Amino acid sequence: MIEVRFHGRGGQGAVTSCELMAQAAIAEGKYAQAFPSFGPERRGAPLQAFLRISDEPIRLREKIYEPDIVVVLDTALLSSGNVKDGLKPGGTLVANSSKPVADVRGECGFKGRTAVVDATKIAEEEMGVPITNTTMLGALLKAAAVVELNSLKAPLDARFGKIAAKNLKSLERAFKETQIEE
Amino acid sequence: MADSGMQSWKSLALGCAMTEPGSSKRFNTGDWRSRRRPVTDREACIKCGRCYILCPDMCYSADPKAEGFYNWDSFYCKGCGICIVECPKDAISWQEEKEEDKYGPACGS
Amino acid sequence: MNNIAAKALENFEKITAKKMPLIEPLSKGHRACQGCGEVLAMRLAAKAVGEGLIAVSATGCMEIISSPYPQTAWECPWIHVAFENAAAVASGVEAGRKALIRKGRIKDDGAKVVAFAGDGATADIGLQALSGAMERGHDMTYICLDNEAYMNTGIQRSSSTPYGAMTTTTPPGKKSKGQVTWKKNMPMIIAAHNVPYVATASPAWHLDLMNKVKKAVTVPGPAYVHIYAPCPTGWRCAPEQALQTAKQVVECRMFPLYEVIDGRFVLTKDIKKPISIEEYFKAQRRFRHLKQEDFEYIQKRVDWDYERLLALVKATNPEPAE
Amino acid sequence: MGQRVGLEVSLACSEAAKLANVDVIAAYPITPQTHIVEHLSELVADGDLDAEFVPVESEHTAMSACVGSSAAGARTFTSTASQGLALMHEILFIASALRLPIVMAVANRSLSGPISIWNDHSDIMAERDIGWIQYFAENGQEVLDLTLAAFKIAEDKRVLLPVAVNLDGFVLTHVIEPIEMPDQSEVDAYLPSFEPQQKLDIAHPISMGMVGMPEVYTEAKKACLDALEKSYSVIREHWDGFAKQFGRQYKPIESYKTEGADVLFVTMGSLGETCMTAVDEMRAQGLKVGQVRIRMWRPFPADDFMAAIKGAKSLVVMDRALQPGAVSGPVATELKSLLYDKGQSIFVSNFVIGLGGRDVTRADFANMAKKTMEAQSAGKEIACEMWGVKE
Repeated sequence: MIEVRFHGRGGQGAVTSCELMAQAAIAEGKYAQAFPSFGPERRGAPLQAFLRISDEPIRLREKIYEPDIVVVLDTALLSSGNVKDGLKPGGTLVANSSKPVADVRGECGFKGRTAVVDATKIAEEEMGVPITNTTMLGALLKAAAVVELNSLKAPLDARFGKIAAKNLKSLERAFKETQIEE
Repeated sequence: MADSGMQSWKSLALGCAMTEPGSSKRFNTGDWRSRRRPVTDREACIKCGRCYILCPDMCYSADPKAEGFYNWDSFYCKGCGICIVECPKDAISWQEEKEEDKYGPACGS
Repeated sequence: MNNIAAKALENFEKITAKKMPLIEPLSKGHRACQGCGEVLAMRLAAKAVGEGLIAVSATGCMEIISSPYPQTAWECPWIHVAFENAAAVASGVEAGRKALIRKGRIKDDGAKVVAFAGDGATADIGLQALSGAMERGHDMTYICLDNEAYMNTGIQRSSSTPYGAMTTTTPPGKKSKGQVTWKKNMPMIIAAHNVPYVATASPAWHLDLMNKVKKAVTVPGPAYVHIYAPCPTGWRCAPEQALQTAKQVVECRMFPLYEVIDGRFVLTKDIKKPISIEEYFKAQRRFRHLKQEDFEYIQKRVDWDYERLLALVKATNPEPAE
Repeated sequence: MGQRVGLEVSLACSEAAKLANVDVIAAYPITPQTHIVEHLSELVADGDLDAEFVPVESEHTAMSACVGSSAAGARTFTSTASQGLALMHEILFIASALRLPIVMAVANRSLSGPISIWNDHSDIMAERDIGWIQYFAENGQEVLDLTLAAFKIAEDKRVLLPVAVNLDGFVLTHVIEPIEMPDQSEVDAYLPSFEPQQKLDIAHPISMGMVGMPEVYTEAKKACLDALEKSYSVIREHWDGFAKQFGRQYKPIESYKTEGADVLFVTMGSLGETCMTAVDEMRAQGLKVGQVRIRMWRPFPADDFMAAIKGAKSLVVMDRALQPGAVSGPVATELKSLLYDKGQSIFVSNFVIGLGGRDVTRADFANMAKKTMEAQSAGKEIACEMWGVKE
């Protein structure tokens, strides 16, 4: 089983990222779970969202305390300290930042495997909005082939209809441009 | 390390009341802002105080060192932009902001 | 008709830009969304009441964002009990203090009991408690912060949601146009209780809002202030435009500003040349699905309501005898 | 010493609130409680009681207004019954969570459907978990006494919890009987004025009713639970104090002819006295029966109960409310779980009796005792039998 924790802010679509990934995994015949950190989310307030994907039925209702992967949608959250909490040894940090990997590691005090992409820039160029939830899925897939990239097509279409294509393009670009350092 | 309590039940006030009024002042909402902050051009400012009275987060306070002008508080501003729209002289405008600058102390314009 | 309010307001001292209270009963660090017009309206109202405010909140956005333990944004005494009983709790606080003062157990510190509630808590689930408190004549003020839907639970329709508006429980679809009922007219319902002071206000005219709240707490007995509270998150509009929306709703006559003083209707702003409904709807995605015939129906209905208000103003302010 | 008067029990309850010099009464009429609030409004109207009488528009508002006035620091009283208590349900939990010492008299009446204005305990049994101190009066004098004591207990700094005083609808509320009416001076000696530990005061602002985030809700509940558990000793203390002041002693569990008894009836509320008379008659016929009465219901006095039933071979437990789909009635369930904890395998029969105003007579008690003994010797159980159902 792989456990992924997303960090974002109210209104940035972190929960949607989880849901799309879960739907893709389920479509591949796997078992999956996607859920937000329950609470009075407010637009702009930091929040977490959780994703579990497994080949076996998942009988766990806990939050994710020791993720395999942490995905940080909002650059500002990197320095707020808790994004790397509980990351399993050998786990990967996937971050949206315009800075090189070394700076990102410095900002959040993490020395392990790190994947970085400037998702905000890509999202604005491809979709005209700085919403990075689908773009960052490209970085996640680059960091770990959790699901097939094209398994995300159907969930994206179902969720975004006409603008699904732009989201997919932004996602694919992030996949290419993501830098990973062990 | 499941969720644990933030304080001993014996230390709670009666009925879990909060006996320190305005304790939210310690909570930083400034980090909700992303990438830009409002900055006032004091040349254009006519000291009308609309930014002070119309800010939902009370980020503007009278500048003790400059009568009639207002200081902006980085610790609370969520970057909504109401002050920019409501300033009659368009004296307030967005300014790009790097992450590390956000946590500076409350600063003047 | 008696003149309780008129007498109490004889030498009313207006709040002005120059004479602005510095007190902030609602403090910084609350967790309202970026550009929340409701928290601004509540801040202004609390500021207008000033020193002696005892606040009673109903469950809702304003209660949640101002009191996640251990962070309270309230500098004044504050209590929240449940969703539908802000008016009932406030009436209890008022009765308790009244007895204690009369029995010399506490001194009359001039405190003002003010209830704050959203539109759902006021027009739907809490209407009965509000009607009871108003009818019983408690010396309290009830402020409805109307963001036109249940925002705390994620934008569900309330009886205060405007006709045609999209909410998560009135989604436009092949078979539906969004909200299919007309906005419940709370100020009129409360005025029908013969309450000495009723008023409507919008944060776009912040001094008018503050003075109406100050009048409400000045008038002895029950008072009601219905405040338009823009919600960028719920109405899908840009945060920085919150107060422009609060201006346009008045300028298109959908939310007229007026007072009812001892039953006399007093228009605060007579909108002679209103902007169109479409103009007001334009910036808000919650109205984007509406068509031309919807605008016409809404425009007709808004005009009819406004004419009725003007008629009430005329009827309750007889021409001075020749 | 007070003087002895003939008075309807409802009015004795109102007189207790008057003697306690309450500051606010917020109440809504409901049979069979109405006389309590009517009399209070007269006392206020005639100036015999200086209080704010708030004629609310519903019981939900009655309890909400009581929360408001108690939070403002005023001594607060209300009373209700049946559907009214049910309508208060949501706010009852919040009153105890906010640690507000409200005193409420509940004129016990069955819950609808079908609607019934008559007496049983289904209303209060539906409110077992509200976190209030709850106890039962069995006659008019006890109603007055226990209402007075309720203010003393509720407002004690070690407690600061609301108290529900239960009195059976009609069977007590509408009965004229002798009442020893204490002098105001005696009451003032026993019951000081209410000095709230915290209240809504612009000189010392506090926030009450904050959002219980996951990091604090458990601890907030523990604090209330601890207060309710610890209130047991404070209740004893103030009941003993009451005895010193007024000469009438109340105990968490009351016993009657339990020495040498094999079979013990367990009753709550006004059934107690009829049952005592039935015990007298059975004892006269040489039957070894006795009776235990549960006065303090919440917090449940486990040790007192275990001590009271020592030596008995079987318990005949009266329930006056149903617990549909459960193993047995609410009181029997409570007692059996206690007995299990104490490793006691005493035989327990459970009868649900006197629902919706149906009378319970001495003959019923005799038959239930007989049936219990027969079942016990035949090795059969009576987990929960509805008594007197017309087949």
